[in-house]
Amino acid sequence: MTKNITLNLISGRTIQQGVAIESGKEKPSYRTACGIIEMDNADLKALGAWKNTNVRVTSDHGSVIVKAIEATQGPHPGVAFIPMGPWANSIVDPNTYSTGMPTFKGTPVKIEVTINEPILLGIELVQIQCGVKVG
Amino acid sequence: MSEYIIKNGSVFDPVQGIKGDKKDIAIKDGKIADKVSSAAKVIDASGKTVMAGAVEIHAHIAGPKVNLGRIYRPEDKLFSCTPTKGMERMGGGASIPTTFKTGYEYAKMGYTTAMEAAMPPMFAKHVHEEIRDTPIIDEGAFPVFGNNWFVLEYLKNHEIENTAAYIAWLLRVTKGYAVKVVNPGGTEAWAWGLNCLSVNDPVPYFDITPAEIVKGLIEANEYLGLPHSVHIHPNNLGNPGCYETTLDTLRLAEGMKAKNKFGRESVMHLTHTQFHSYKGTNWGDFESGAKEITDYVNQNKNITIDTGNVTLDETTTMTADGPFEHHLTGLNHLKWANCDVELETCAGVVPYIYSPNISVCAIQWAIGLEIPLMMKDPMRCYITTDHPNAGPFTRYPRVIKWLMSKKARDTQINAFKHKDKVLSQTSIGSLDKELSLYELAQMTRAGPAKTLGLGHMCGGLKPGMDADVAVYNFNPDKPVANPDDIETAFSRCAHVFKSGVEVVKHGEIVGTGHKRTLWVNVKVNDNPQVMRDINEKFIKYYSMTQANYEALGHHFVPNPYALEVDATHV
Amino acid sequence: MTKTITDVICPFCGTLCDDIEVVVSDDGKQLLEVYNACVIGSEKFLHSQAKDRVTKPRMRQDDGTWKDVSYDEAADYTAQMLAKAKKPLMYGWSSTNCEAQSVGNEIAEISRACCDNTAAVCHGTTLIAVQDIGLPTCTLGEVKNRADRIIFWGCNPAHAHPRHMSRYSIFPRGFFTGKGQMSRKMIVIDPRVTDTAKMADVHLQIEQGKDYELLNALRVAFKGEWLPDVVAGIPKEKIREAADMMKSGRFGIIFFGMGVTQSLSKNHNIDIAIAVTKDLNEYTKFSIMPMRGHYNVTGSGEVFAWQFGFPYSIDLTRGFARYNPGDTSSIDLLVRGEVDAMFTIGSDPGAHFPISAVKPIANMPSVCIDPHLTPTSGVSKLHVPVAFNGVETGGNCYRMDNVPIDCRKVVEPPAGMLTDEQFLVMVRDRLKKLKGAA
Amino acid sequence: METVTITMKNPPALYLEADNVTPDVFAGKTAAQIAELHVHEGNTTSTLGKYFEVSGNAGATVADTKIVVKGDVKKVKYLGMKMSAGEMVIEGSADQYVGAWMTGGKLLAKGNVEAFAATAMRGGELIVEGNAGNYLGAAYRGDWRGMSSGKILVKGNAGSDIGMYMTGGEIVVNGNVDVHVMTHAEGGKTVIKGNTKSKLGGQLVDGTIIVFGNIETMMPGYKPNGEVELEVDGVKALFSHYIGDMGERHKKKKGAIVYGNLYKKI
Repeated sequence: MTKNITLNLISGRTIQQGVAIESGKEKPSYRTACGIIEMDNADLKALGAWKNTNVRVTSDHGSVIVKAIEATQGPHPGVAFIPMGPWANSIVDPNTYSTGMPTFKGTPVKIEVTINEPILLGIELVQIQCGVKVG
Repeated sequence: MSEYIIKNGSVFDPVQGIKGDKKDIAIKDGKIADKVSSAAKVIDASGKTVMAGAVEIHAHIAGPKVNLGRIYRPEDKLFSCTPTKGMERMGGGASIPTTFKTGYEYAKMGYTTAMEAAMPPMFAKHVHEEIRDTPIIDEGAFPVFGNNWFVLEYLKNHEIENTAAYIAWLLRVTKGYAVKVVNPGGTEAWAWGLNCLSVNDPVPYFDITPAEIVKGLIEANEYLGLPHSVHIHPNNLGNPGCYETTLDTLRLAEGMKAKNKFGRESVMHLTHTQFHSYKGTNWGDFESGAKEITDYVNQNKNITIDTGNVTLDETTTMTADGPFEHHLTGLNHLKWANCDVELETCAGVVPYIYSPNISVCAIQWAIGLEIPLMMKDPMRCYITTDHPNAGPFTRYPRVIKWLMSKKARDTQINAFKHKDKVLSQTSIGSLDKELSLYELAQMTRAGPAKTLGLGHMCGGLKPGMDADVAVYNFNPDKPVANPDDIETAFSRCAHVFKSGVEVVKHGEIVGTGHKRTLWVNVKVNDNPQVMRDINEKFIKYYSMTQANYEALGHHFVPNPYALEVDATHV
Repeated sequence: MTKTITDVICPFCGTLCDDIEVVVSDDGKQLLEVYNACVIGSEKFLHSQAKDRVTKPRMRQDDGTWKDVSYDEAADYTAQMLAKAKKPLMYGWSSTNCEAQSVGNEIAEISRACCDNTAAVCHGTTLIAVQDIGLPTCTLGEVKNRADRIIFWGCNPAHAHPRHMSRYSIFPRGFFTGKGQMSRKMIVIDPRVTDTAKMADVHLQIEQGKDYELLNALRVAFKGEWLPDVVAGIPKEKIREAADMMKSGRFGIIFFGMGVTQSLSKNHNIDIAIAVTKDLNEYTKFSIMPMRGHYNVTGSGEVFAWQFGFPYSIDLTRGFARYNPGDTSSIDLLVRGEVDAMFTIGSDPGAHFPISAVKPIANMPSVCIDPHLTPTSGVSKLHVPVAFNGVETGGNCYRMDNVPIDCRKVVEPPAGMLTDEQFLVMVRDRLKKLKGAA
Repeated sequence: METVTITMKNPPALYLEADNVTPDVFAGKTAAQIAELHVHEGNTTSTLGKYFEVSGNAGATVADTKIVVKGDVKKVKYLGMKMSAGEMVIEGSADQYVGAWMTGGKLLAKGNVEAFAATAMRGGELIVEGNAGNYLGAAYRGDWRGMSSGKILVKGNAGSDIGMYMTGGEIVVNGNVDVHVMTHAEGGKTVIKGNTKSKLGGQLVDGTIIVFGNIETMMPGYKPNGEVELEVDGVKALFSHYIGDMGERHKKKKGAIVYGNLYKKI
């Protein structure tokens, strides 16, 4: 059985995300900025993952491949961070509690190492999940 | 443009002294004319009342605090939104209607000009965007000056010329209409959580008093010769005993004379007088000070007032008197919004329910009616609800009913839970006066137009004036069977013309007219010091650049009408 | 020769910096350099110059390829889609100007659509809270001139509003704050040690999702009442210390962001933060301000409010305006299957909605009006590229503190490209004909 | 009492707004007249009869009218909205706003109801045999006048934000509830027989919350105040008593501060 770890996922802005969305969401730089998960060193260790390893992040709401990197704004053991974007939104809790606002912060996720699975580009990630043919 | 002739109506026009005579009113090229050709469309007004379009001198109908009211009160619109209908866009809102509804409602009641009473200069673009989206009625907006850092610094040293140059600059960049003063000094004090409750309370840091601010602004206003006088909401609004502060404020105008080419005679306009006419020391012994205030105003011809009538509705209070709104939320515990505006002003918003079952509210209602009934010169007293503070402007027909019918007032008094208290704390029960239609026309047309410096344009039916005309389904020759008929008649006009265009027919919107934004363009001598001060304040203290401050262009003021003032003579 | 344009407004975030300088070519067609902007703002200006930019409307084909169409054809498709739909959703509006928003509202009114802006996934819950309890706030210049207590709650301006701290909140020297940063105490509440938190005098590293409890504890601390030993992971002594620090200032402000609007309790987090602010006004002067994201999301709320009476999540289907997030809000409408056509402008729900709210978009008639290629354009049937607002066209916008600032046009758009407003006017006029309106 | 039965025969493609389905609107009408009443699907308006089979005539008065709603009405909103008297039975599950703004009468939903049921209820009785959604018995957005009177019984679970801005009346939930109970309330009582999560009684000015099961996280504004024996719904038990919200304003009665009360069964 693959080793996995359960963390509390939050998403949010980063300056790299801001630059990337303005330079083009079709570009690999968007993936570099947002197709990542920031994890605390202790959690990386517990998972047995090296820095910059591809991982699968799974919640009750979906699953996505991103690159695990060391927390840039830590320490925050128990908390994982994916910059806002389609990667995070593949797995966040859409429950709005009838307020209109999904629960973008505070989704329990399971993380497991998947070194060989590719991280998709932003637009194709959404297209594939929506069943739209990638042009 | 179409010609019209409104035939056989009972005409009430204080400008020409017409008191209900059967007269024909001719409309040509957007103006009232002596005569029109035989091609003119005939409007039969027999058995109807004809007046000039009404002029609203003080209402909060456009801008940031009004919209904050809309944003934060969805419940004000619950089950009250109306669909697109004919020419009308969707509308909604009871105490703070949407811009479209605001324009339609005013027009349907025969109003053709309205003044937004408090424009935060930094938000001028917002005010103008809303004015643009308020159909039909001509509108102007009063920028607030009473807590502005430039004004405080200049007037600390009594620099009238510099104050005047700054006023001229600000009116130009904000496309403003007049000098508005709200709780002078008190709103700046509120930026530190403090207030100025008397005209002599020092303003923190600025080393000036409200009295000095008000006097200095009147001097600067007359130095420039602006169309409107200084328009003031004094310190200490809404507190028992506040009438003394009001009298202190009114006395600041003593000996001052109006200087302008617009025919205005007053130097100070006291707004929503009802809120400033309270005697007593607390809410328990609260009583009317309407007699004291109107006695003073009756004797001093350089002062005009508006009423601020309480309409006994659930409404939304909003004012640049920030500390007052904070005080109010402490009393009724309803949601409190406040916005302090850098270097300039502040605004607060709190919902309020004027319940007929609460004695204070009922007394406020009585005071609002005592004031116009006690005023000897209707040309110096104008009907307002300080919309939406004392009630929504859509209640004007009801206020008119109360003013025109003692019977209607008595019916309301008898319906109060604390009727005895109303009768003991006010003199409303002993006032028999019933307003005539001529007096109504003075209080809602000729009077406010004159005080706004618009007497040459609107508020009357003299040939050459703008063809703003309202025809009411009200026959002055017949006795009023039921006072409610007055309210019905003034709620929905038979016809309304705005600048010669028919905008309302049988109570429905049939045209959107030729809406204008009124503003005052003052030429002053070059004043390098003031220009340098403005430049410095933007560099050091404003959060936006000077180049981005001005409300410029078609988007904000698509159809401007500037009243030109030349103050370079001095 | 090049030309320098000053006082340019940055169309990225709600900070709406208006001191940008842009160097353009003599013919006004090329944007060469950008000064004073943050790295994101610079990128926004410079990316408009990208050579690979899409300049023509395109229809997505079944095989995933795109076919260029004219603006006329695009407007026809859009108008017909809106005319046919029983309940179209018109979403976005936050990255366009108030002029375009106004035309959009006319379209929504004629087609009886649901209209919503990006507050839906940003500060919509703030608006709900403001509706419940009010909002004591101020303009950003007040903060610069007076504030000596700055609280950043669940926001990270170092990343999301990069020039906020230097222009308004932490560093500037104002009228009563001559010592700049030295005059101010900074408190940050965040579950991570963010780059903003690293600068703070006090950082409360709160347990995620427990903001409501911590804010409640602060209110209790103001009153000196009993507190449990630890609240939201913070010891009570530290809570009392923070409470005292807030009370002891002369002018304080709480800035808050999506850390609270999007976490459990949502509107209630803001509601009680506003209650905290209201409480503090019994001791000193305090304000609170949402860190609005898109540069004109605030403007969209303003225009909606004065035209329809509500700031977002408006349902016009019955011919009059209704509002109730949870029912009329975009995410709920999409996830619940309430709408049958999707019109997106000036935003990217494809990237910023949970995937379960994006999937329905791909399965209904859809139009995406956006200068960029985005996940939304990628799943929409029609993509209409337009000029960059704030770069290639001007127009009024509202800063996070509701201050209106008129954006500037600095360069010409590529030949033949329309602005949002121009395209919307085409759609509106067609729709009027289809619906037989005047 | 006369009974009108409406049975869904053509479910809507989107959602249906049926605010005319109330005893108030039906009263005095024949089945044929009722079938002509308006319903709305998106921006289209059509008749009740297009979607429902209508049988039986209404009573002469509202109080004499009973409505039975049959078939799949999971995508029908506003059933029983603003009803003031009479009776209504929804045989299955319904969408949002069931009994919203109701002022009287008896409304029974045998299945589940979605969010905003009994919004700003002023009287009458709502019984939900299944689960209720969020904002049960809560105020409309921006309004400080929530449920003021009447009774709500949910036999299953309820969602978040129940009883927000409640000022009176009673809500009983036999199952569990989600976050936020009686936020901002100034009166009224909520009884939860199952478990609760967190944020109970936040910003509560006055009112009573009684919990039989767990409270995952207690609000820090609730101060322990000993133990009391209470009788709730005929069950006598020992409860821990808390007063709060200590951070919120409270009214005074005879000089003493009146706090809200939270009881948790021991």
